[in-house]
Amino acid sequence: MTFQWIQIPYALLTLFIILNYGMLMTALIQKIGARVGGRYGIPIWQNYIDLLKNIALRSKISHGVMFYLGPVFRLTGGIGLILFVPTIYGSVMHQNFSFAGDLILALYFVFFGTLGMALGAAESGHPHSAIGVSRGLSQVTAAELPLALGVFAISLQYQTLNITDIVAAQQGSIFNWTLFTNPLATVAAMFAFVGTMMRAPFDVVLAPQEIPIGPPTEYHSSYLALMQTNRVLYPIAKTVIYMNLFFGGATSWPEFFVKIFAIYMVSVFIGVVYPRFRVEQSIQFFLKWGLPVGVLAILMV
Amino acid sequence: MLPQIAMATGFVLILMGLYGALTHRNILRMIVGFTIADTGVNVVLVSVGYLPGRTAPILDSAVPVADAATRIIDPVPQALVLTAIVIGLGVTALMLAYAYRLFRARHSLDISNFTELKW
Amino acid sequence: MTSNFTSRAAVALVLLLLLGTAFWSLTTGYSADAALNRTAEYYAVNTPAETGAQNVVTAIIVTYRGLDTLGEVTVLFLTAAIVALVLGQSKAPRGASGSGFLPSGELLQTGTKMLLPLILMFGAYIFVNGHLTPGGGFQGGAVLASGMLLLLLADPGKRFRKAVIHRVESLSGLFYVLIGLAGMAWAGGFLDNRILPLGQFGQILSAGAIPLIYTLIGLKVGAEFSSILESLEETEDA
Amino acid sequence: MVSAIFIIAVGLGTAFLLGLVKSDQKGFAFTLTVAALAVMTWIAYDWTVALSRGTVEPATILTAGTQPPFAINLHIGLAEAWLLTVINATGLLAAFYMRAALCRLGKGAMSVLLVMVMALSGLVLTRDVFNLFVFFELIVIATGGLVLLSEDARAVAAGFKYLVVSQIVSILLLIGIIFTYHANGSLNIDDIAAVPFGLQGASLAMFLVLMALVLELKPFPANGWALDIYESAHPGFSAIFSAASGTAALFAADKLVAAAGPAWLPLMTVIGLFTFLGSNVLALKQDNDRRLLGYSSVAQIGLVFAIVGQRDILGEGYLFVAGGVLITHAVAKAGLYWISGLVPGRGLADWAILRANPVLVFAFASFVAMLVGLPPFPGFYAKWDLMHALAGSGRFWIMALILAGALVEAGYMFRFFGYAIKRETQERFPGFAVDKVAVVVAALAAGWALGFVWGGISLNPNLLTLVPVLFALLFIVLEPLPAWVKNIIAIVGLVGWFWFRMGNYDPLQMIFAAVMLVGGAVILIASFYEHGRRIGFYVPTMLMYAGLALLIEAQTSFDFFAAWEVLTIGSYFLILRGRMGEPHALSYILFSLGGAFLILAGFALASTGVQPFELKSGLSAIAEASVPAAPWVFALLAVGFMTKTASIGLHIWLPGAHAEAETDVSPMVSGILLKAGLYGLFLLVMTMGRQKIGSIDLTEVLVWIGAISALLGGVMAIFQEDAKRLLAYSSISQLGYAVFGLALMNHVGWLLALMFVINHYIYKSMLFLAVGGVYKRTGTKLMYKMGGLITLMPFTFVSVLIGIIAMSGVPPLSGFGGRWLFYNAIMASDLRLPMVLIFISGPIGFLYLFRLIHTIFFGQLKDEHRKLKEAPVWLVIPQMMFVLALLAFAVLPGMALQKVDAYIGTFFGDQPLVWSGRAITSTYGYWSPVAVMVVIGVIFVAVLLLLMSMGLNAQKVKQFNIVFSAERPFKPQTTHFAWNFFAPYRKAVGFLVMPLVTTFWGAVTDTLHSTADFTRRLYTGNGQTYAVQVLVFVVAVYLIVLGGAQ
Amino acid sequence: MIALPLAAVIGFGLAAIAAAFVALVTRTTPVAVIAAGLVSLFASVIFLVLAAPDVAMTEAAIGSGLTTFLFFYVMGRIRREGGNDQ
Repeated sequence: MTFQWIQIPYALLTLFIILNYGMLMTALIQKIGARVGGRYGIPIWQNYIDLLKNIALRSKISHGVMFYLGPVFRLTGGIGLILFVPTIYGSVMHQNFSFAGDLILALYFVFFGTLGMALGAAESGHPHSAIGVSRGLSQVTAAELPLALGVFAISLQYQTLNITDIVAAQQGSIFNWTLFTNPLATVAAMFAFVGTMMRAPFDVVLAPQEIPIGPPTEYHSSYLALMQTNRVLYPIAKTVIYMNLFFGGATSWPEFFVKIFAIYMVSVFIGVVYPRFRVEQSIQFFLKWGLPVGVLAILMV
Repeated sequence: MLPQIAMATGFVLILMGLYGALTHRNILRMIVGFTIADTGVNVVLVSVGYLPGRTAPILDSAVPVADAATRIIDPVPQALVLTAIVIGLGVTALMLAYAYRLFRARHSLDISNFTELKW
Repeated sequence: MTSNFTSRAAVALVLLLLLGTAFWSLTTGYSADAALNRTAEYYAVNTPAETGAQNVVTAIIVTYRGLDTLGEVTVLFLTAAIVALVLGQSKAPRGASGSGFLPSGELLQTGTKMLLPLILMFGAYIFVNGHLTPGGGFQGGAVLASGMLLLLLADPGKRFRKAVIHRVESLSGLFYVLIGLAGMAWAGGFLDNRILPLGQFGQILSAGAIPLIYTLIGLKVGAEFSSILESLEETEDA
Repeated sequence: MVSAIFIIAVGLGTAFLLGLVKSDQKGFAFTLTVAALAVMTWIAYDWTVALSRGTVEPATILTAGTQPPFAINLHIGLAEAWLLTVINATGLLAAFYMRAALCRLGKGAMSVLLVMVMALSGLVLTRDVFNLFVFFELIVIATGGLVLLSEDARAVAAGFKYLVVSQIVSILLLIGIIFTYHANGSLNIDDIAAVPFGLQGASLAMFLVLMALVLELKPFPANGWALDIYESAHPGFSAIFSAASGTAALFAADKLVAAAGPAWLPLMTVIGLFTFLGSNVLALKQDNDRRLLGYSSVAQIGLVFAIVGQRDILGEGYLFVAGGVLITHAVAKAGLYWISGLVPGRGLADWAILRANPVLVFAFASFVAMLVGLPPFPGFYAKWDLMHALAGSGRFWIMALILAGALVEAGYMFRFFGYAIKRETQERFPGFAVDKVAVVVAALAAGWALGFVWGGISLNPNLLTLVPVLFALLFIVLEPLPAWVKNIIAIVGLVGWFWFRMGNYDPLQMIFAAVMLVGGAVILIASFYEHGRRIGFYVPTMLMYAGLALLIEAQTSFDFFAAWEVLTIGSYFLILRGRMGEPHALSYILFSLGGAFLILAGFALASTGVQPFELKSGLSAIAEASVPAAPWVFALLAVGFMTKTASIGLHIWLPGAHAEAETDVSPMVSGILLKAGLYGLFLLVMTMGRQKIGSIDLTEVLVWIGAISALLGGVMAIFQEDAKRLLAYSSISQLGYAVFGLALMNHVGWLLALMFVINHYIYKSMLFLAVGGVYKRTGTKLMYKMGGLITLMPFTFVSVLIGIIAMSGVPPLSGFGGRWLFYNAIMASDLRLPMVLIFISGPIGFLYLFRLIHTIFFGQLKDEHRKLKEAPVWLVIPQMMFVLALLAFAVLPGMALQKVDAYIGTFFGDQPLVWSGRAITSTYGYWSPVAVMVVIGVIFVAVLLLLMSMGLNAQKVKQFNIVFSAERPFKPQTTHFAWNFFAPYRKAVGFLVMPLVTTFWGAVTDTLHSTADFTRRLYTGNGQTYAVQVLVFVVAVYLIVLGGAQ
Repeated sequence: MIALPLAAVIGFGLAAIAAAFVALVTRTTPVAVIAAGLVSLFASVIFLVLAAPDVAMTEAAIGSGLTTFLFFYVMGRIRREGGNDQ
């Protein structure tokens, strides 16, 4: 796998598709949520409107260089994550830049955006940003743990760290999915998935009620636009990884859309069912439930 | 038999002297104890050199030179004891001088009063 | 007596009893030799020829084990020096002198004057004859010192002898060492008495340097004892 | 040659001669005394030189012209000559030192001194057992006299107690002598030796003789009298009492032990060890300097006596070993007592006054090093040989006890030294008497000279001829120069040595050498910020680097161990320089020495008596031969090395040591020093591979230790408020990773460890320098007191930023390479559970690093910091170099690692990584650093351009321009969220940081201390009690021997 | 029949021990000192019996003579300075 220039337009195409899909899907999910709650909800293109509106805003302040770069880090993280992971199995077009690194690269690159965002928010000097970051980091470190174990388990299972190879191994039948060949690893990973999607019960980090001015609201106008873009890209980028590792990947765009939607809905459902955790509760939750499952997954391989 | 009895006497003196030195709190009495013990040591030493039925190691008319090896007792312990006696006196004198100094320091001769240095 | 004392006594008693068992085994295990051991036999056989001394003990003390004796003399020297140091640092109060247990009376003073020369001569006799008869430098020295003692008892105020004593003390010691070294130069080794002719066995002037050494020892010992006694006697006004 | 008897004759003759000198001619008397002592010393020295060179044969000196045993004879051989030199030189120097006191007391005191020295010489020379007694009594009496030189009124009581005990001793000795004579027919020691005594029958006589001599050695616990003398006597005399008397008494005992026969050796060993351990433990509780030194003296003599007990196995090396310890002790202890005479107060902290004179501090340090047996002093070589001999004969318990005792001794001696360097004293500086200082300096010079001589005699290389060590010592001479000049010389030296030796390094050595030497030079650039002369910095620093340089090139076990000790010493003094460094330096040196002792034990065990062995082949040989000891060797060495890598359990020294160190020292001790342990572990696993004790694979234990260190180090780092402590704990964690990688025992694991060597050096040095710079400016290390410094200290910020990205393993910087290798390594390993811990610790690293950057550079700027400037330029320059290095290493890891990779392949016979172009492919995955960097760079730039295209019109506002709970806050202090930053984490996993390890080690030291405090009540100060103790000792030993013999 | 030397040794030995006992138990120091001197004196007789005239002389002169005097001198000084040497 080496680099060819043609991969750049291909990658951009992937990016374009996912961006639009993300815009629509997140709006759709919001709308579903509203409908379930008996409200009408936003229009399906609402995200586009928000984005354009924010880009168009002219008033803009900066607290400093890192503040300015925060959203850039954030979005780079999201885009990079998408591009380091092959999107559609078997498609030459949508292998993206996965030649640059394997599963490990993807897993660690997750932190790139988080770190940048945290740094940017920190420079705003607002104590609530700091509190948010502190909570977020605390929680995410615990939440990522089962994922790491799950990933390790399946890497052992498939004896590779190459995502494409892992997907390849799951082809043929639905029962070849990791979900069925290694349910423990999948469960463990799903703990992490739920925990890092910033949805209830693990959304105290954003804490819309308790802390009215968290990192997202300190940012505004085009900063916010970048972050919004990331907010639709990033969850999908992550879900792609889960899809590839545990749910057989996708061989075509329709399969991709369906699987992503389905996996994404898992976190939505859980968020509806459970009340919110405090941060230390969620840490303990992951250590108490996620960790043992992960450990079992490793030992069972 | 003779040397054993002398020796036993010496040992008893040593033990008695030591007992005095270890139990009397008066410094002078401790020193007395040591002199008794020293005397006991000397008795033991001399008794070791004694060979029954022989005479003092002086080769005068009574002991012809040629017979010396069969007639005299072992002279070596005697020589040692002479030295030991003098040394004992030296140490005793020194201890007495110390006793006086200690007395001057505290107007007491009780050994248990001189325990500033400890632990 | 306090209970502390009695407990100490008990401990001491037990200890000494244990020590006593060790001594007991030494005593019961002891059997006198039937013959002289080789060291003693050597002395018995060779003393006359090698040292010319009649008194084997003297021969041993002055020559064979001369280094011991030198050390022994040094012990006295040290003691005298230290006693002087100890008492020199803490002089007795003025006016208080004498042993304090014997009154110095007329009788004593007169007696001393008469006895002193005799005592000194007796002492000298003992150490000069050390190689022939029992006795020697130490005993003679002690006798000399007893003369000194008498003198002190009789007249505690007298001080003039101090310098003499010290000179005798030093010179006799020094000569002793020098004779020892002379033995290295002119005879078989340190403190060898054969730097002087052995002479006629049994005579006063025989046995090489033994009489000389014993004389020095006698003087030295006498001086040291006297010095110690004098230091004890000394008072603030000295 | 002048006959040795002239030592006696001159001493005695002069003593007598002094009587003729007039009492008021004190100056003349003193001159005479000194002249006599000088002549005596010269005679002894002359013999020593001649005998050492072999130009004369050992001589027997007859007295009375008669052959032994019929007359007393003396003997002078090499041992005697050495000891005579020590004794007489001590006497000579002590005379100078005590000049005032001697003149005050007059010629009598001078005679006593002369006789004392003479008698000590006689004790050494004589071969006659009764003559021995005579000299003993002379010594006793002379001691009784010299004690009076003290101005301390309590000395009189001490002297009396001494006399009481001596009386008992001489009674025992005389009885013993006479019965020995009876049994043997001779008083000559050689004759007695010809017919060895068993432990039975006639042995009681010999027992008494030996016990008397042993009692003169002040065996624990029958030694209260000796300590009272040490405490109260004139320090000049204490020097004699310790250095000369102890030495002579020991030699006397040795003579008779040799004569008594081998059956007695175990008893002597036990008594010696008991004394060594007991006295050292008791010394822990001493707060009087002289008494402490007294305990140490007693202990050291005990040690030598224990060595005497090993003479059956030491063979030809006996004199080298016993003499090495004995003479070193004599010099050091004399020196210390002489120093104590310069110190006006008697508390340990009063020695702080020495700081007024760097020479004295150097002397103090040297003496402590001598006592503890550190290189380059004779004790070091002796210790080495001794341990090998013990190991060769299977006397492991003795090894263990000696090392334990030595560690305790190191504990209180270094604590003492730490007090002197760091504490304040109430005493006013008195000005040091030049002549007394000169005496101390003479002892100092003697100590170093002895080191040189012993190194020369040793089978092993002489440390004082090794270029790096000499280079380090050169800085002693250079001390008067300004710091910057010395700094240049130091940097040139480091780089030059590296350049010079580069050709000899294999790839592994190359990596370590680059990090340690070149890396060291880079850190030294930061040292330019210091002004003045910076006395006492460069010697230890360069000593540490010398040790490191030697460590890398060590060929034999000895080279390695010596280098290890050298670097330990250097780094100790370096750490001690830190502001609050005292307790941490102490725990550092204790753990390090403990580790060093384990290494020594390991080497000794591995050598099976033949030493030194070629390090690599030797260790592989015993591993291949499956020698039963092999796993134990592995375990000992591994634990030893892990004291330096500060693996969990052995880590408690590290946080304080690193945090309190000076700004440029922290990176040295963290970035560089820790790697020494890693290097050791590398050698260990490379040569010995997997070792098993029972069914436990030791490398698996190491994996666990590494993993736990990585986790707990990280967790503890999270909760630190002190920035440097945070970094320090992070080092524990990072080194845990490295140990883990190493212990995985596969190719990638080792590569991982090596990568950590490089990475950790770079980012930890950088971060420490950055934080140090901030500390310089803000005056605090507490992060919550900082905040918002990003605009004021932009360069520092950049280096911290790059540092934390690199360290947390976020792509694209080099830390990710480590993580990638890590996954590949664990994939190849069978162990699974420890991985879990490592997984947890990964993100945790992210937490504390974020906290570091956040609370220092972000958030609200404090009012008092508004005018801060960027860190000093000399601190920034190396940081920027590190930034560049990190970026370069991120792009081109192959540069450094490819060769090493091939090298490691030779061990495993595999080549799991394929280096094609700029991509690395493993069995499991692949990684293309350049591609990653380019992709991320392009995306980043694109997004940035996008943002900028949406308007460059952002209005710059102050950080404080925020709204907070619908109010504008008015104080930045209340608005900086920094303290207890990860509160939720503490609530959730705080139980992990319970200080169990600290509690454990605390309990160990507390137990020792309370034992000491309880036991020392034995020494009631009552002379009679002491006498009873002496008898109890004799009787107890008698009963034990009796029991043992039946 | 007990030989004369043996009887002498036993007799003087017992005497010495008795004197030593006195020295230990007496309440007054001077008595103790004198008793110790007696011990020496008896010992010197034993030496004579044991064919050691040199030793006997020395013990008599030094052990029982000089030593006793030394004691008395020191005791004298102490007493004069107000001490109670008992």
